[in-house]
Amino acid sequence: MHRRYIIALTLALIAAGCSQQSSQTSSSTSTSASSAATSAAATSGTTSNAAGGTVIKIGVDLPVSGADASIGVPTQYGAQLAVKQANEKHLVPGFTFEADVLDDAVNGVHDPAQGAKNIQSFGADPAVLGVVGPFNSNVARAEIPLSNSLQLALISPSNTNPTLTKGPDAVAMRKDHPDQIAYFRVCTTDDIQGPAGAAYEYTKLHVKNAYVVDDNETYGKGVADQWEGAFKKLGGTSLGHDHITKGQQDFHALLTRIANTHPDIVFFGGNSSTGGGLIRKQMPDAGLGSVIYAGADGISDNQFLQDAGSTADNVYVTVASVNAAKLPAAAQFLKDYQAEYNQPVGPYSANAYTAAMVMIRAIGEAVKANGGKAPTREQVLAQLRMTKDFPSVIGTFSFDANGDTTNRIISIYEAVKGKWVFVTQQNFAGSP
Amino acid sequence: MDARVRLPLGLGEVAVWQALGLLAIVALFALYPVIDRNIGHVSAVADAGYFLLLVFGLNIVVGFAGLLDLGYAAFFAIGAYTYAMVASTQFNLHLNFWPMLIGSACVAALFGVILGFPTLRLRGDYLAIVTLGFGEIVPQVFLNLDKYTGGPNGISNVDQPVFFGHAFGFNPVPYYYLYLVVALISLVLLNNLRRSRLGRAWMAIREDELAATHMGVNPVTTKLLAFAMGASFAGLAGCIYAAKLTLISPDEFNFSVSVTILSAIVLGGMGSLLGAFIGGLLLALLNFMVLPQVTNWTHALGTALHNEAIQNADLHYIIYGLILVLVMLFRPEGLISNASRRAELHHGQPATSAAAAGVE
Amino acid sequence: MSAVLSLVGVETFYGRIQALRGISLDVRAGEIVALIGGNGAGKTTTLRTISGLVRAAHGRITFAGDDITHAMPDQIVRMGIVQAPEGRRIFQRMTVLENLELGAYARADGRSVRGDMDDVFALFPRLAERRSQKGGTLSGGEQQMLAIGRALMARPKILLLDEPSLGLSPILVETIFHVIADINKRGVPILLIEQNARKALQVAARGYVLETGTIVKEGTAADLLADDDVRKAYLGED
Amino acid sequence: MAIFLQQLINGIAQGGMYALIALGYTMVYGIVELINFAHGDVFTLGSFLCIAILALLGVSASGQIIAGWQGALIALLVVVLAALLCGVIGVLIERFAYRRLRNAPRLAPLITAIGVSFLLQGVMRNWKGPSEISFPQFLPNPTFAFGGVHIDLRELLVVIVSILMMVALQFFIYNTKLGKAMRASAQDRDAASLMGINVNTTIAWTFFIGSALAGVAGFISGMYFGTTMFTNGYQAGLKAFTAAVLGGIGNIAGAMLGGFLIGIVEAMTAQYISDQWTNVVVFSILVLILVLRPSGLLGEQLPEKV
Repeated sequence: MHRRYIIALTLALIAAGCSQQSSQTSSSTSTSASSAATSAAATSGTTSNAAGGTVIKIGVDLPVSGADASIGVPTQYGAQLAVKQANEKHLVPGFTFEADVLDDAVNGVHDPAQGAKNIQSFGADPAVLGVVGPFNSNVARAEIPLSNSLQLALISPSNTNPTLTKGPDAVAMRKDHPDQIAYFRVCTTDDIQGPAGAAYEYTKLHVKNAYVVDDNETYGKGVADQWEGAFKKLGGTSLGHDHITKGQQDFHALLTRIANTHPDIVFFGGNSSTGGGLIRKQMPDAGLGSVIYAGADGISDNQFLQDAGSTADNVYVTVASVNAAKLPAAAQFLKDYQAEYNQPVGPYSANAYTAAMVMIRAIGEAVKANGGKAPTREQVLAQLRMTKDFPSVIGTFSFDANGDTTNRIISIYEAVKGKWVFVTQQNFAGSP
Repeated sequence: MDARVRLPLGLGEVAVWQALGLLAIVALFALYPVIDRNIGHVSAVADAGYFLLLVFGLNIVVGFAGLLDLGYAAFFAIGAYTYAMVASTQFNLHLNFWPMLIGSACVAALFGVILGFPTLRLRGDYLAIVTLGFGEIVPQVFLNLDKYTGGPNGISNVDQPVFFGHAFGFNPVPYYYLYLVVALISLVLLNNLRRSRLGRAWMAIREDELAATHMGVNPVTTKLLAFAMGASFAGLAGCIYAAKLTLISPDEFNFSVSVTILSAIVLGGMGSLLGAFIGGLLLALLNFMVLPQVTNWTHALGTALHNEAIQNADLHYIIYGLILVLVMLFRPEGLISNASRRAELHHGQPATSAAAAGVE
Repeated sequence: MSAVLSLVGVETFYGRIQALRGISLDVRAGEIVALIGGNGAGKTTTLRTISGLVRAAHGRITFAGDDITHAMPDQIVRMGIVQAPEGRRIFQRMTVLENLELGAYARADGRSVRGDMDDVFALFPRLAERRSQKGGTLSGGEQQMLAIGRALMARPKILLLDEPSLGLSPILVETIFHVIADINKRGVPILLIEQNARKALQVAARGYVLETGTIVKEGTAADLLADDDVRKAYLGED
Repeated sequence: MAIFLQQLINGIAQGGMYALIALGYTMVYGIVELINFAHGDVFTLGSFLCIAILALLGVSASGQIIAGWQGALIALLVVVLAALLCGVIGVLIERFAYRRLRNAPRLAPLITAIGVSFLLQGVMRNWKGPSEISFPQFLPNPTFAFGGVHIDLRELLVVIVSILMMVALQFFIYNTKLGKAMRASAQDRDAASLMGINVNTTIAWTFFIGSALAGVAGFISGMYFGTTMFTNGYQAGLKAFTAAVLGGIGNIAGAMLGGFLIGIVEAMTAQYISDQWTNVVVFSILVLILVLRPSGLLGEQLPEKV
């Protein structure tokens, strides 16, 4: 008897699954292999302004839950604000934009496989003409081959690992369409960010002996290696270099080992979600409380401040972008953002806004070139590749042949008693 | 009255309505990508394929042979990494997918034997704990050997299959059919295996190892064959999984994967192939389709009500946990179980201890 | 004489398998009652049902006039119905002393426990020698002594003994039966299950014969010893 | 040498926490032969409860230090309340999720335990969000240095509290009536019933004590690390479970020994091998111990229960 019941139940469930899916046009159909995997809190929000016309979707793939949320959500808001304004200003007449947000964090930490699944989801939706994201470089490594194969434009607000666009790895990731890059970014790279941080800390903070720790991810290890190389070139000494494990909570043993080498500075390559704040928090326990702690943009968020608590002091970070507050062009953006979300911008909000705006502009150009009809993804990409001297809230820039921005500005911030304080910013526009 | 038909491929004799039902289910699965034109849905249902293969494989180890394995995801990882390492830019080897489908299964089977060997003397919970240990060690080793495995970034750019000149690409439909074909072959294979000499030996070991040994069953080869064959299914699943996603990372193979596979088997009904199939399908649908929707619904509800708490609510864990608890409480023997087994399991009264069962 | 313990129409199931099919029996004040029968006849199940370890699906069990059919095992012990179970079931990883202390677990009068322990040691001098040894290290006979001694520590109002002589040497069997008779002389009624039906009926006043969950014969021990069927089936005589 | 001693202190501090959690695993396994996968989450819930209780008392994560007897009193109040609440939660879990399944097939309660674990994680995730949350460190933390080795009050607290708890537990198990009832029920549940022991109540008490100890561990872990997260119980639970197995599951002293050993092995691996290999080393030890000596370091070699 119950066998029949179960078969019926199975069929009903399949049917239910289908109908739920179709009633939720913007929802994610993919999840991670992990049972515990969830698309989390802020996922799958759809921003639309009923301005009429054909709907064009801009995918947004960011980590917007868990420890990554404190940096991911303000970034998401930047992209959503651009979409909202594009609709209000009718930037592309006859078309309405929608931001389709998917979370690439699993259990609160960015996850490459989840990112890849998200891009496949976007790829499956013909209304998606481009994607803003991802946030993390290891997620980008997973997504770039996909976006290249699908010829679906991918613009990252924040990926800083240089190998994503340059060198043999980058070439390998474009294997389906080697000459038609589909991945762009609006921030500069770690081969600039790492050395810029090292130079600041070596010359301005007068530290000579460093201990380097990283989370062994594309971004974390990459920026740590860049920083360490530059630091040594300047004359500094690297006392050691260790990798930590994602999900680790106890760093006392590692910090005791570090303390035994008596460093002036501990550099962490990684994110707050992979342990950046916890290490700082436990440093005093090992007698490293007065040692300078430095990192890059991965820990330049509120989650770091919260995790580190009272030890969020004497910490220096670099951010691979301008401080929008210092740019006249960004004043209106900052005001609009504040009005919309009632909170200050995150370090990459302006970048995401810019990434979405660049995308919208390219779509607009493609529509024009297509005689007012909805363009193909290839047509959008063709326009993106031609982006030149685009005036944006983070300065005027072009995309080079690799998809990198010509805008190479590094900002430096310091955590002072639990708050990020802008210190300085440097333009490396001339560097290779 | 009850007309019966004999199914082909040794699937046995069933009532007509059951045969028709089976046919309808197979037809539904075969036609699904035609019925549902949404590529995203097809992709999600295709992903249920690798999960089903994993359930089938673990069912050999846990269901047939009664060896409690809490680290089965390790073999899934081994299968996926095997293919990813030899068919990607990692070492610039680009071995063909089809032979590697068998190759990954063989490598996983080999590791099934290697990891199974030290556990031969162990029983019950001890075996479970050792396998749990392996399940923790294997992904961690993949994570740490970053020179070969890409570390936490995993291996991207994994080659996709090409079938007689037709590239699978990122279209989920061919993967869907690949899973369907492999799963159907597996089902027929397992069904025959269960009633083979080896299958009977597994069940004899499961019921009473000592008695089985006296009856001439060699426990060493019987158990190792269970580990090897179980692992080979995980190898198959890992290979297709890596090819479909074009990327693998060590996080994909953690304890919760092992646990979800195991709960599918227990939920379906231990030792029953139909149970494993139904349990696997239900949990796959639950985890890949239904529960992710719940998050979207609560989010939408929260947005509509302007309630941030509801908007950020994540009921996935809670609902999933509740389902596991409630099903076990009310059907501890699983959804599908034969009558004799049920009778045997329901004797327990509040004051009777496990030892009392030995009295009857 | 009225019954201290009485079972009326007790039926017990393990799952769908019926182990007891309507058992009715009495144990009266001061007497030893033997329950004999083959393997799987339901002897142990009868004792387990009385002790509340399994529930009777039908029927009624009363003790000194109180209905205990639905009482919990610990309540039943507190009322004075104490069982030394089959296979001794002593606590292997606890000392002889601790085992005896646990025997007195349900008693409220903590002060007299020490004295009772001395009584047990007087009854079984071997246990006194091994008082701080772990239960698991005792020999089979010593374990049986401990099991009985432990039951006595509860100051039973009725004692249920399940196969006390199983697996013991002939000399030890003699000892155990002496002790059983001895305990009974102090006024404790005993319900005794024995493979060794002859011995059991020799010490008992009355007996019941159990077959496949039903009582097929009852009577005085002497009558049963003389019964042809009983002699054939349980006393090994042709 | 100083560095070795320093790492030893780190290991003992971390190990003390594992040991406290391991006690719950080992007690529950001893009495109902269930790997209580939800136990690690009860530990995390303990940290969460402490944060909530502290908030009620007006102590937030802002970094205020409450010195002297006031601080000590608050700490005591919080730890006692958290332990009681965790204990009650443990009893409820046993009552509603496990008791019905005491005689069911072995895998059923295991799956239920995993279900409860997901449920607790889900509740904590929705309660405090899915990221690291701060644990108020309201006690002063003076450091004592001697001979190049330093130990701070928090580390000292972890070690003292865990050892105190274990000594108390050991005393309780061997010298009280309830403790003896627990040991008896663990060895033979039916025989225990025949002694007049209420086995259900005894099992409930076992869950209460085990979970309360997890609550204490939740407090000292929060004090020690300063943060917690809803998923922490998973790793900590696995390590603690490893500790219980290492010491000999079902054995109280073994769980303590195992906990300290695992903590020390972790610290030494981080110092002398590499931080990223600690998990592999710990779980390899688990596998080796079980394969070579399944009864653990202190467990008695008894015939296997089938």
